[in-house]
Amino acid sequence: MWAALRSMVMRDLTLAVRRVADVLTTLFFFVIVVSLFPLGVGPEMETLRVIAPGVVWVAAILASMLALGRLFGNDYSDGTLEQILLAPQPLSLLVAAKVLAHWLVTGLPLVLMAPLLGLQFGLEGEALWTLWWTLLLGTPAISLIGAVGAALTLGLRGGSVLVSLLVLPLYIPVLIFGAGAVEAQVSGLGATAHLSLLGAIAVLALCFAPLAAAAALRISLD
Amino acid sequence: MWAALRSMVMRDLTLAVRRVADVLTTLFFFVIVVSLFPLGVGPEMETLRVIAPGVVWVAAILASMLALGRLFGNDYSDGTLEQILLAPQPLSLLVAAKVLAHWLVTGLPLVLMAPLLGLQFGLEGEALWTLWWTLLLGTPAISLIGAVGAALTLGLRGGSVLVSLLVLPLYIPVLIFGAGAVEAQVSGLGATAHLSLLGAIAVLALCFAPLAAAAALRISLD
Amino acid sequence: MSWSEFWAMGGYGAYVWGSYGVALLLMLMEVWRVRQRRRTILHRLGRIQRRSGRRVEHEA
Amino acid sequence: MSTTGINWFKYSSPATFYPLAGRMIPWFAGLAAVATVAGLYLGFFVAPPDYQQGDAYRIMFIHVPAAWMSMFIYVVMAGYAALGLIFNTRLSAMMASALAPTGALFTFLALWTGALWGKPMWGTWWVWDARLTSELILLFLYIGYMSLEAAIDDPRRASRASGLLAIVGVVNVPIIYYSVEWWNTLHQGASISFDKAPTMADSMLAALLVMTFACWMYAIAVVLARVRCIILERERHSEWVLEVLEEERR
Amino acid sequence: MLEAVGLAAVRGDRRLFTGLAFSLAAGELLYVHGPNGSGKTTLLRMLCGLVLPEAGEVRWEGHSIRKLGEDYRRELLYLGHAAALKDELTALENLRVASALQGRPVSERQALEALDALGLEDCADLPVQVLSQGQKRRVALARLYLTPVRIWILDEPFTALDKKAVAGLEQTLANHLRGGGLVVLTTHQEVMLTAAVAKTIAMGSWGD
Amino acid sequence: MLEAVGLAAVRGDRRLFTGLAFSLAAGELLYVHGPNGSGKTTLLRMLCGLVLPEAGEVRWEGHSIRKLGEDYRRELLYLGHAAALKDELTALENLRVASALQGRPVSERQALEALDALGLEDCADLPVQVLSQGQKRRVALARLYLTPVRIWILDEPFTALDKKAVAGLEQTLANHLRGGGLVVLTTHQEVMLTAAVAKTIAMGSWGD
Ligand code: HEM
Ligand SMILES: Nc1ncnc2c1ncn2[C@@H]1O[C@H](COP(=O)(O)OP(=O)(O)OP(=O)(O)O)[C@@H](O)[C@H]1O
Ligand SMILES: Nc1ncnc2c1ncn2[C@@H]1O[C@H](COP(=O)(O)OP(=O)(O)OP(=O)(O)O)[C@@H](O)[C@H]1O
Ligand SMILES: [Mg+2]
Ligand SMILES: [Mg+2]
Repeated sequence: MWAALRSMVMRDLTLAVRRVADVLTTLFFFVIVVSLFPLGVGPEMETLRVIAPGVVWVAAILASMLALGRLFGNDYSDGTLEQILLAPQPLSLLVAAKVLAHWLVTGLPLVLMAPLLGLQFGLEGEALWTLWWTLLLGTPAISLIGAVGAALTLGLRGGSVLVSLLVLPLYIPVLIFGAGAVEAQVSGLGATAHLSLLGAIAVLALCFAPLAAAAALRISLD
Repeated sequence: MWAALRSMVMRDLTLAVRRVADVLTTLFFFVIVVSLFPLGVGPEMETLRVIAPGVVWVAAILASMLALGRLFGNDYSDGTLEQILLAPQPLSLLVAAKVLAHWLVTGLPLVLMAPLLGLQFGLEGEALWTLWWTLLLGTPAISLIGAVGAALTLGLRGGSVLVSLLVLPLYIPVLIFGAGAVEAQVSGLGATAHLSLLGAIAVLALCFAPLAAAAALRISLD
Repeated sequence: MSWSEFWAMGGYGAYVWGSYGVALLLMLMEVWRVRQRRRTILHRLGRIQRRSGRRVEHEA
Repeated sequence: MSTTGINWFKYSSPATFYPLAGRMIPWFAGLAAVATVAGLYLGFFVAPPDYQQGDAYRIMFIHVPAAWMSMFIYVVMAGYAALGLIFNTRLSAMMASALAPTGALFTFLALWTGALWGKPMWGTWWVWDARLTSELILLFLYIGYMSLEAAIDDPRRASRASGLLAIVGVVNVPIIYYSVEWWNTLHQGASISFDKAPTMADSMLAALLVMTFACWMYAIAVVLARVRCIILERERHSEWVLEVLEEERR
Repeated sequence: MLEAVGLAAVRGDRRLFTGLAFSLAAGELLYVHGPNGSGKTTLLRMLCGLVLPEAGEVRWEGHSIRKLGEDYRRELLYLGHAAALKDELTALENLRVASALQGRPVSERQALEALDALGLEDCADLPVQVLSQGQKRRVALARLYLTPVRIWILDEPFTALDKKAVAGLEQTLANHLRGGGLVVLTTHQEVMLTAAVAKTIAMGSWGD
Repeated sequence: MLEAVGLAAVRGDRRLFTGLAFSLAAGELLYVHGPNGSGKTTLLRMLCGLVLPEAGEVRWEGHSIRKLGEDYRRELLYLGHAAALKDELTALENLRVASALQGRPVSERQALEALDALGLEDCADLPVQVLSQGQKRRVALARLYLTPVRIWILDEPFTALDKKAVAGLEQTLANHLRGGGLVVLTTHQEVMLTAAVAKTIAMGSWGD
C-alpha cells in the first residue's frame, strides 16, 4: 500500500517537474495579485502595513484556488482518475497523497515566497515570522478543503469559477485566523491562540477532507 | 452585415440565459472576493473605507479575468469558432460583437453590483458614484483587453493561468486610474482627470483590441 | 392615527416599508416561479404522454 | 425478490408523497396567509412604538423570523441531503433541493431587512459584525449549493454532489460562526452591538411569534409545491406520473 | 476553379506533405483519402484558409484566396470534424444562427424545411444536447440545404450517419455537382460516390 | 463467477437498459455489442463499480461488489475509452506507475518485457505525447501482460490497432480465457474471437 501511495506522490511530482510552467504560473499569480494592491490602494506604508497580512492571505487563497483545477482535472480528462478509483487501495489515502503532492508544488512555493512580499509591505521581524507560520499551517488546509470542491466540480461546464464559489466560503475560517494571527502578533496579544486554531483546522481538514473528496470523486465519475 | 453581428450578440446572450449559472458565478465570485477582504484585513470601517476602491477594482479584474475562459473557449471546443473565422464578415467586428455580449453578461452585472459592495465598505455619496463610473468605463476596457489574451491562449494547457499572466500587466493602467479616481474624489481633487484617462483607454481598447484579438484567433486556429 | 402617519412610520417609513415590500415582492416572485415551473413540467409531460399514446396506437 | 422490494420502495415513495403533498399545500398556504395578516395586525396596530427606536423596530417582525428560517432551513436541508446520501432515498434528495431556494430567499431577506434596520439604528447599512458576516457566508453557501446542482445535467448525480456539499457546509457553519465571532471580538471592543429591545412588550413578542409561524407555514407550502415539481421532473418516465396526471385532469 | 499549387504542410516535427497540387473545376469532386494522421484534415483546413501553407498557395478563379479574403469565404461552406453546434440551443436556433453568420439569414420556415429534408422534424425544438450523435451530424449537414454556395469542403461527413442518411447525402452531393458546384471530401467509409465520379488524392504519399 | 442481476441504467433522460442480467464463469468471454449510445460503456463501467446501478447489482463470487470493495478491485483490470496515460511521462514510466497503483509494483525489466511483447521496444523511453494513436493504445494494453488479475473489462481495445496487433491481442485474450480468466469486451470491429467463443449481449434491446 505504501508503495502505491509513494508512487502516486512521486508521479505527481515528476509530472510537475515536466510541466514546470504550471507551477510557476501559480507562484506568479500570487506575486502579481499581491503587487496589484499597492497600485490599487495607494503607496502609504501605514495603510499597506495594516492590510498586508490580509492581502497576502487573500492572494494565497486565490492562487491556490486557481491551481485546484489541475488537482484532478488532468487525471480526469485522460482517464487516469478512473484507474485511481479502481485501484485496490482506500481512495481517501490516494486522494491524500495527491493533495500532498499538489501542496508541495503549489502551496509550498507560496509559503517560501511570502516573507519577501511581506517585506515589500513593510512587515518586519515577528510579524513576518508569524505570517510565515500561518501560511505553513494554513495552506495545507486550503489544499485539502479545495480538493473537495475540485472533486465535486470535476468535468462541469465553467468548473473553475464554480469551484471558487464552493470553496471560498469554506476557506473563511482559515483566512480569518491566518490574517488575524499577524495582527494579533503586531498588537502584542501574541499569535499562539490563532496559530493553534489554525493547526486544529488543518488537522480536522486532514482527517475529513480526503474522505469527503473521495466520496465526491466517486459521485463525479458516476 | 449588421444582421450577422446582431445575430452573434443575440446568440451569445441567448446562450448566457440558458446557462444562467455561468453568469451568476462570475458575479458571486466578485462578491465573495470583495467580502473576503474585511475578513482578512479586519472590520475597522476606517481602514476598509480607504482600501475599498482598490479592493473592488482588484476583485472586478480577477472576476472578469476568470470569465475570459468562456469568451472563446466553448466556441473553440465545439468547432463554432472555425465557422466564425470562415464567415464572410470582418473577423474583428464579429470579435467586437462577442466581446460586447460577454461584457453585457459578465461586466455589467459587476458594475451594477459594485455600489452595494461599496456601501458595505462604508463608501458613500460622491465616492460611490465615482466608483460606479470608473467601473462602467473600465470593465469594457478589461473585457476588450482580455479578449486578446483569451484568443492567444486558446486551447493551450493551463491556459487559464497563462491568460492571467498575459493580461494582468495590461490591466494595471486601468486599475491605477480606476481605483485612483475614487481616492482623488474623496480627497477633494475631483475625478475628472482620472475618468477621462479611463475613457481614453476604453476607446483605444475598442479600436485596437478587436483587431489584435482577431489576429490572435487566426493564429490560434492555424 | 391617520393613514399618512401610519405610512410615515415616525420617519422610518422608507426603511420599514422597504423591508416589508421587498419581502412580500420576493415571496410573491417565489410563488410565481414555482407555479411557472409546474406549468412548464406539466406542459412537457403532456407532450410525453401524447407521444407515448401515439406510439401505443402505432404498435396496436 | 428482495431487489423488487427495494424497487417498489424507491419508486413508490415519491408516488405516495406527491398526492399527499398536493392535499397539504392548501392548508399550509391558508395558515400562512391567516398568520401573516394576524401577525402584521399585531405588529403594526397592536404593538406600541419602541421608546428608543420609534417605529423602526417593526422591521423586527420580518427580520428575526427570516434570520431564524435561514438557519433552520439550512440545517434541515443538510439533514435531508445526508439521508438521501446514506439511504439512497430519492425523496430526501428532492426535499433538499426544494429547500435551498427558499432558504436562500430568507437569508437574503434577513440581510436586506437587517441592512434597512441598521441604517436608522446604527447609521450604517453594514458592519462586519460576527452575526452579519456569518449570515452573509450562509448566503454564499446556499448559492454554491444551488449553482453546483444547476451545473450538473444528470439530476441523480446532481443531487448526490450537492448533497455532499450541503453536509460539508453544515460542518462548517459552526466553525464559521465561532471563527467570525472570535475574529470580531478578539482585538477590538464591539464598536456596535445589538441592542435587544430591553423589555419586550407582550404584544411585540406575540407579533414576533405569529410572524415566525407564518414564515414557517409559507416555507412549508412553497417547499412542498416545489418538491412536487421536482418529483414530476425526475420521475416523468415512470408509469405512476402519467396515471396521476390523468387523474388530475379528470 | 479551385487550384492548389505546390502546397506543403509541416505540423510540429512532421512534414505531412509537400508539393501537393491539384485543380478542381465546376462540377468536380475531389476525394482525399489516406490513413489516420496523414494530413487530410490539415489539407482541407488549408483549402479553407484556416491553416497557412508552409509553401505554395490555394487559388480560386485564379486569385490567391488570401487576397480574396471575404469574397472567397462567401463562396465556401466547410464542415469539420466538430459539428459546430451549441448544445444549449435547439436544432432550429443553431441552424438559423449558423446561416446568419454565413451572411445569409434564413426564415424559420426555410430552416424547418431543411431540417425536414434530413428527417429531423421531431427534433427541431429540442436542444442539441439531447440529440444523438447521428442527429447532431444531420443538423450540421442541414446547412447544405440552406446556403447556396459553390464550394463544399466536407471532412468525414458520413460518420455517425445511418445507411439511409448516407444515401441521401450522396444524392445531395451529386445534385450539387450537377448544378456546377465543387466538392472536396474526405471519408474513411467506402461510399458509392467516391468510387464513381471522383478525382482522388491519396495522402501519405506526398510527404518525404 | 461474475453475475449481473436486474441491472438498470438511467442517464439523464434516457433509460439505457433495465433488467439486464447475465452470469459469466471462469474461462468465459462476454461480448457486448450494439449501436453507438446504446449503453455499452455504461454497462462496463457499472461492472467495474464506477457507475451506480439504478436498480439491481453486480456480484462477484456471490457477493455484491459494493460490499467487496477493494477485494473486488484487486481482481479487476479495466481499460476504457481513454488510454489513462500521462502525455509527459515515458511509456516505461507510465506502465510502472499504473502497476504500482494497481498494488503490484513491477521492476523496470518486467515493464520493458511487457513493452517488448507489444513491439514497443523502441518507444519505451519516449514521452507518450509523441507516440502515435496505435502505439498509445499498445502502451495501455501492455498492462495485460503485467498484472495477473482474473477479470478483464475492455472497452473497444481494438481501436487504432493494426492487423498484427489485433491478432496478437486476440491471442492474449484466448490465453487468458484458457487460464481461467474472465473477459468482458465491447468492440465495433468484427474480430474472430467474438465470432467464435463468445457469450453475447446485444445492447439497445434491454431498454423500454
Ligand atoms: C444586515 C444586517 C443584519 C443581519 C445579517 C442580521 C442577522 C441576524 C441573524 C442571523 C439573527 C438570528 C440570530 C439568532 O437567533 O441567534 C438576527 C436576529 C436579530 N437581529 Fe439581526 N441582523 C442584521 C441587522 C440587525 C439590526 C440592525 C438590528 C437592530 C438594531 C437587528 C436586531 C436583531 C434582533 C433583535 C434579533 C433577534 C435576536 C435574538 O433572537 O437573539 N439585526 N439577526
Ligand atoms: N502541433 C503538432 N505537433 C506535432 N504533430 C502535429 C501537430 N499538429 C498535428 N500534428 C500531426 O499532424 C498530423 C495531422 O493530421 P490530420 O489531422 O491532418 O490527419 P487526418 O489525415 O485528418 O487524420 P484522421 O483520419 O485521423 O482524421 C497528425 O499526424 C498529427 O499527429
Ligand atoms: N448526463 C447524461 N444525460 C443524458 N444522456 C446521457 C448522459 N450521460 C450519458 N447519456 C447518454 O447515455 C448513453 C450512454 O452511452 P454509452 O457511452 O454507454 O454508449 P456506448 O454504447 O458505449 O456507445 P459507443 O459505441 O459510442 O461507445 C448515450 O446515449 C448518452 O447520450
Ligand atoms: Mg481528419
Ligand atoms: Mg462506448
